[in-house]
Amino acid sequence: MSTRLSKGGRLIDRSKPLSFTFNGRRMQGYAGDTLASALLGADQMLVGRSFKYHRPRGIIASGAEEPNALVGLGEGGKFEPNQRTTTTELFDGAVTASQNHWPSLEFDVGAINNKLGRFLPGGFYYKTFMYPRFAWKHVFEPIIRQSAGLGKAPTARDEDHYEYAYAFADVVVAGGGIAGLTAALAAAKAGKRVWLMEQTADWGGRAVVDAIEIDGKPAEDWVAETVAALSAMDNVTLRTRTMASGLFDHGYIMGYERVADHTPGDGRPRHRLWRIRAGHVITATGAIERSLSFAGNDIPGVMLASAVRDYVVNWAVSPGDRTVIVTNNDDAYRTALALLDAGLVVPTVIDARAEAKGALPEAVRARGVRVLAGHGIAKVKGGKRVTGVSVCIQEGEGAEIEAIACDAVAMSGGWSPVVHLWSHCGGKLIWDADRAMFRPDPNRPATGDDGAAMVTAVGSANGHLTADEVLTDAHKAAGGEGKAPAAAIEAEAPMMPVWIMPQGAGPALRMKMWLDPQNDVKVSDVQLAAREGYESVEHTKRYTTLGMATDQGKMSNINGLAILSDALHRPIPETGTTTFRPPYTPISIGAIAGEARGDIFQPLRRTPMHGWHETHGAHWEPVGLWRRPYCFLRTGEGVHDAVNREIRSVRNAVGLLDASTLGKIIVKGPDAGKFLDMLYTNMMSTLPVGKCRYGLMCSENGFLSDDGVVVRLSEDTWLCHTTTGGADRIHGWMEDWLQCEWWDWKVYTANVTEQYAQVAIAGPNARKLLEKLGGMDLSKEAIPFMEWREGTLGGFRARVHRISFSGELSFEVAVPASEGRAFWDALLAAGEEFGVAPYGTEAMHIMRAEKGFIMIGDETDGTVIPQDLNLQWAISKKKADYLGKRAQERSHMASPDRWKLVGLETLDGSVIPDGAYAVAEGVNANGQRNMQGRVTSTYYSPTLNKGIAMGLVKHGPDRMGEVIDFPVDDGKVVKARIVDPVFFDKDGEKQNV
Amino acid sequence: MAMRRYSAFAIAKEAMSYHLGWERAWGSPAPKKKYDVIIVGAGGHGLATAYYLGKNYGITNVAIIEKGWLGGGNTGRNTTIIRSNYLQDPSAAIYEKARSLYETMSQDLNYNVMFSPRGLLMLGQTEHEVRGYKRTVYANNLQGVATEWISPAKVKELVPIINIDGPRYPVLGALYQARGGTARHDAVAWGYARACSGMGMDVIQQCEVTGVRTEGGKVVGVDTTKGAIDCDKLGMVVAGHASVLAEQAGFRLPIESLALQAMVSEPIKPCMDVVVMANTVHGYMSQSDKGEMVIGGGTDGFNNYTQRGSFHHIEETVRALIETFPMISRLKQLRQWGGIVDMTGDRSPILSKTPVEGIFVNCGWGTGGFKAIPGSGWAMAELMARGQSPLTEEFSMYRFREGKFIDESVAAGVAH
Amino acid sequence: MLTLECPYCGVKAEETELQAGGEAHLKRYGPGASDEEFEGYLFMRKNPKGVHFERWRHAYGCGKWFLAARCTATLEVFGTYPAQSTQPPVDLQAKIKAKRPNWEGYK
Amino acid sequence: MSKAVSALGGASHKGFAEVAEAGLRGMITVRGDLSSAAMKKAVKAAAGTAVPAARRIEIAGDKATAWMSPDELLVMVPYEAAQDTVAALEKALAGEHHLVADVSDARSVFTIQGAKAPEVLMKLCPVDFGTLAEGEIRRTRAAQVAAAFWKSGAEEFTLVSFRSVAGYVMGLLEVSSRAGGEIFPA
Repeated sequence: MSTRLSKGGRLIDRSKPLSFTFNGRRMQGYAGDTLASALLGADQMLVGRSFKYHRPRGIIASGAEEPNALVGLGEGGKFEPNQRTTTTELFDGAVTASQNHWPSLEFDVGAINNKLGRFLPGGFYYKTFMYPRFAWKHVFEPIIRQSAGLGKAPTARDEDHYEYAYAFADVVVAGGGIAGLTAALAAAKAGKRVWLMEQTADWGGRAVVDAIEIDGKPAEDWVAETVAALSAMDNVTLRTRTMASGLFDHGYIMGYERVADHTPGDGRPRHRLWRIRAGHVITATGAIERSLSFAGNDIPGVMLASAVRDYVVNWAVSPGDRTVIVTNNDDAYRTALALLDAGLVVPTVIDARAEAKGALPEAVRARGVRVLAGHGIAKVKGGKRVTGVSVCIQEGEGAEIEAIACDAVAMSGGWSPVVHLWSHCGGKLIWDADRAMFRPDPNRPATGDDGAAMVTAVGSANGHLTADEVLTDAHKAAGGEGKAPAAAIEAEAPMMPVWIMPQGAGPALRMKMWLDPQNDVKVSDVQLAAREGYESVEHTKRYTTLGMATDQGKMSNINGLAILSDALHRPIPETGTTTFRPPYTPISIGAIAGEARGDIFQPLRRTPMHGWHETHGAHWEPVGLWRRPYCFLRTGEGVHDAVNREIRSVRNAVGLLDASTLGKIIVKGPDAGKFLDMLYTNMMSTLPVGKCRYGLMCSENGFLSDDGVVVRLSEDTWLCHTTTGGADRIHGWMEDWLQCEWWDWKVYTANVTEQYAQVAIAGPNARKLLEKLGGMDLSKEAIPFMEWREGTLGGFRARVHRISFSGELSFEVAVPASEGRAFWDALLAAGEEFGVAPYGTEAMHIMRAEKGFIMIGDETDGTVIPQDLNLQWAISKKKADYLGKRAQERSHMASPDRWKLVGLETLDGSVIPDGAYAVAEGVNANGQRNMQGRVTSTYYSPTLNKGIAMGLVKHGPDRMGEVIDFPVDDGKVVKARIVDPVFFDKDGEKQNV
Repeated sequence: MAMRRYSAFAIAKEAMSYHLGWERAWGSPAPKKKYDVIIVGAGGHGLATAYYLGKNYGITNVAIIEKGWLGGGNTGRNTTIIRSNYLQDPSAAIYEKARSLYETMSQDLNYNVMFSPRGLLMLGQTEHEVRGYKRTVYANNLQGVATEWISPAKVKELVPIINIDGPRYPVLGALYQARGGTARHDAVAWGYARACSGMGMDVIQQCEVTGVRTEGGKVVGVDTTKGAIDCDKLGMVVAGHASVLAEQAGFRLPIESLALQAMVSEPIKPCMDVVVMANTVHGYMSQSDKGEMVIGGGTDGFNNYTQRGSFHHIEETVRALIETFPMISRLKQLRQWGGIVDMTGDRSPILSKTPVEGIFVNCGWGTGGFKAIPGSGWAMAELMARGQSPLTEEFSMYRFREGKFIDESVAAGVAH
Repeated sequence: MLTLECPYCGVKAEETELQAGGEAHLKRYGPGASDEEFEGYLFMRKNPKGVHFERWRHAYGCGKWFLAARCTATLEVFGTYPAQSTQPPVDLQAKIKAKRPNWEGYK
Repeated sequence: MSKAVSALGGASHKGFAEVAEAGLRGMITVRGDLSSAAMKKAVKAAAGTAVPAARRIEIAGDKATAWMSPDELLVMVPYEAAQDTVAALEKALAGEHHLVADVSDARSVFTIQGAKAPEVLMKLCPVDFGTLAEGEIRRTRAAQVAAAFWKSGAEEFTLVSFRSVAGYVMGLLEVSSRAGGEIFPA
């Protein structure tokens, strides 16, 4: 029985009882409890089932290293699987449920795997389930998937919110134990900006549990005073409930703050992800106790000795009335003393070392407890709960010497420094044989942007396991002046590495020694991996899944490495460790996404007319980060009908297109003409002031990258229009060449895309509409096709361009963006009598296709050069150079066999499906059907009442009139004739009026 | 060394003796003085090349040299996606060859690589993307790659956890490859290594190449940390380190090395059977047999040999997916990692002869190498044994000079 | 995540404020160049495991391109300098040589 | 000019800090040789300020000039004065290689007010507020978009973004200033 003791518990507040449920059962704990301590206090030792064998699992640890005690927490939009109970603070009304069992925690059908365990050794699945071939996907894999997986998948949308925050510090200290506090104080006193974070809600770490004395005071008092001193300094930031989750290059350290996990529903962000830039990082992350490998060490009730001590001292919870302690070091005796102090029974301390004569063992003996040196546990007895242990000689094979009845076992295999942060960014480790641990190698730290060390490990994270060493190390490493705080400690005798208990255990026992209790990896599995040649620690990890569970092997990875080394007869440092990767413990994906969800999951760019579109039936199409109306739906209208209506309206009356998203870049200076001649394939320097010219831009690799109308504003100023998606890219491209290649050219650019709202007014009534607004002479003579004028139109400052993408009489008018909405409203009002209607991008696309105009992104896809599109007319022959020119001279690009642009007309008037390919005879060397072309744009033309298309076809322009085959769905073939790509108004009579 | 057959029966038999009787999966030989062929790099591609040299061409006097541990590079760091729904002919050919070899790989190697054709979706979330994927479907059908375009309703049926009505990027449909899926990445390397070893080849681990020896423009051997080894032909199959090795042989490759990152969540019960790629927002996700959600995105932008990436790329990927898969918000990130990928100028691989006679190079798989492993090995073996292969024809390292690119960016915007 | 100091505005910008631009000091080849020269210019990158000269743009800051000397194996930044440089500053080269004695030098 | 409206019509939100769209402001991009005498004179005449040093903003009443890059300034004047200021700058810089562009309608301006105003921006911008100097303008990003800000009062920051993303920026500011979201609660 685990139970709540009647007194004590330094972290709980007995005046504040909190109620919660576990698998529907109501339980009670106190403010200050973790879920784990509350469960233990309510005698709930069995909390889950393991991954592979579905064995019963109890709480082992009291912190981040806990492999077993994971629960589903919360409900609906607040449900979260795999919540580690040892690091989750209890709150009133918490709803928890155990995981990975069916139908119940007590009776789990999946436990059949346990009975079959002998047939399921490490890596067994690589050797079987291969026949028949389809069976893996359809039979074996579904079973494996279903029995793995631990927690339930959340289904509802997350109800909480999250955020990021940025911080900067000279020194970031990770860990708020006595090492971290000492280091922070030393650094702060030296005038450094210090950031100190502690993953739990409380300062002080182990020292306050072990109740040592520092500078003559109880540790608790010393910690409180130090925290108070730090709080009073304005160069120090203190943060509890904030875990340093990862260290990245150039001193970038992540702090995962669990702001409101313990106060759900109070409106605060649930988690805050701190992104801290550190001048230097001090890892004071402590150490984690290791388990011991004896048979049955996974049975609920077997716990880490330090955890047992934590539960008794911090939360007044006793894991059992009779606790056997098994150890290879002196520290575990502190657990015996703590249990005795709490009035509990320690029947025996089993110590693997030949003798146990240090101060701590003697103190335990003095309390009347038997200490069995040179012994070990042969086997733990019990099923869902420990009932006793079988004692053996450590040097032997496991023969039972005596049986001891008990309901808990506290084990200690020594301590491993927490080296994760140290290692995340490349810090290396050395093997300390005396203390049987990997600790940071001070000569090989992670380095920062200046090439110097950016991390220092201090305290037990640096391998120092006694308080006096810890304090001295932390003080010194942080540049502390004067004397370090001093701790009064009992001297400890050396520990003895014990990797298997008893050392001569045979295969039957080794199959019951768990290394990874969550993933069910045993000593025998690691030995099997070694036997089969999976010699690298990475191989063994991946073959057996050792250390791949949600605890990432914090408790027992070292045991596994040691066993692997032993099996391969090589020293432990030669085996090394697996790579430590962030995060230290799992962090919520919600926190990683930060504020980016809902309306602000991504920026949405809006034109000045966006609001109008929104309230007038806009069917949106994302274009980059903009959203443009694809069409405007009227009540009861389908998308297709709307598009056709909009086209008819433009062709017969007048339409309005919000073209504000088009890029607008001013290029100015004495060398601007020369520059644009390099940028565009055509000649822009010769464009007269007052005129517009369509231009093409290519990448240096020759491919068409953007197009648009260039406007000569004045002698030394041009305005370049780009595609919607191209504005920022092309502006960046211009600056790149100006800054990095032709920096002696006198050219300035400015991206003024958003300065203007731009509207295309297109259709036979376009001029009439604008003339009604009044203020400018818009006659054919005053502003011929491909020219522009500036003036006032209906009271709006306007730049009017006579350009047309629809083939209609068309004006593109730019007004200041702030007046865009008013201008749009004015156009609609003035146009009412002329049948004006807004149109969307799809109508624009179809109309330009009717005219045979290319569209960047449709006719081009990054593999098309202007020559493919018969745009030679837009490529200057006079220029010696332009970006992409040399590339287009390469053999493959100059080849006459490239696919070239043509129009395509189906024989039956149908629309060729998007993306269809035209086939040629035969197959290629790889057995693929030969192709001779493809569709690039294909639409139903309401103007012509038939399908029209453009496409790229091999030798296409030379094959006018030929019919080619497009195989489409269901074995059907669409036959299409190669025609001129201009389908409508070939002579431009409609636009040149 | 002769290979013992793996089966359920063998496991049952070994269980009786506590599994003490299993032999090594592959040998641990010292290098011989000379081999007909040396493959540098015992990742998936290198091992597969060696395997098919033996299996298809009877060339078994082969050493596969690895500076670390076999399968320890990108083979063991990727997100295990297998698909062949590529747009361009040469890509579709080699990836489909690979995918079809994956179908029978477990049986061919007698090693369960857990190929699971669970289906793969590429979401169409803009009209432009929809058109691009429809084009891919038509191309695939002519290339012999079975893909189809499916409706949003069908997407929802295949992926119950997806939000198809996202306010910004609703799902308009998807390019679906029913026989795409995943495999167990480590097992692919291990299975090939075991099979190579079984054919008498030497897999030499912990052996770094320190120099490439040539005579009269022809390769004669390599210097290694385990001594000089002679060979007639040399295959360089070292992914992110291709440039470094090429420099030792005296030529340069059109390659840049970048970090690519991925992450997994904590394991949860099965909730997504298929692989989903969302290129508009630059992220993709699948669920492993262990139950972890495996998530990946784009590469870092700068040259990097550290196998570490920048955290903001992880953030970008997660932000991208969280509106399409709202449930992931309440999962936890268990682990993130990085690998070094080798990117060419057109993001397609190089399988090619080189300026040095007898040296062949296989690199540039960028972010998509895992899915290609068997096809790449098959084709590379043919190239090395016969001097040419229809599968490698277009992947020559000289294509950049001619301007003859194999550009897949048309169809796929993310790393995978 | 990298930080680089913009030599124009002095901000030590983090990677998210920057845009990476690949190898620096490339010589542009245009019409008249051989296929091989042009291929070298566009595609054949040094891609060293070690000292790398590269382009960055302070995209979310002053918008200027600058150049950096950085180690691709350790990510150490030796220095940044204006984009209007035909080769790395001499003192920067000396600094790198001092820190990396085995470095073969620029070009 | 009643026709001219800012992107959000002056929307505001009060959480632990008050965030608001500040309405239209005249803004003019000036590129040229910042050290030239003509530039100094032109800026003095247009905005009443000196040419700011790198990363500085010079404020003179309702006008200001901010350093944007080594060859670019942003001159700020009342919205109604923008066109005249453009003309004046053009005139003053005639003969010099320069570019003057009115960008008043391409930007949105926000204020963040309150004792905890920096905490709102600390959630969005990778900027060290501990070392941000008085009179410094910082060009950076706010979450996923470009932004520039400076300390415009004892407890006030002014932030400028592109106009098209004004709604997004307001969303960011609102979420980041929600009551309960204080980073350093009192």
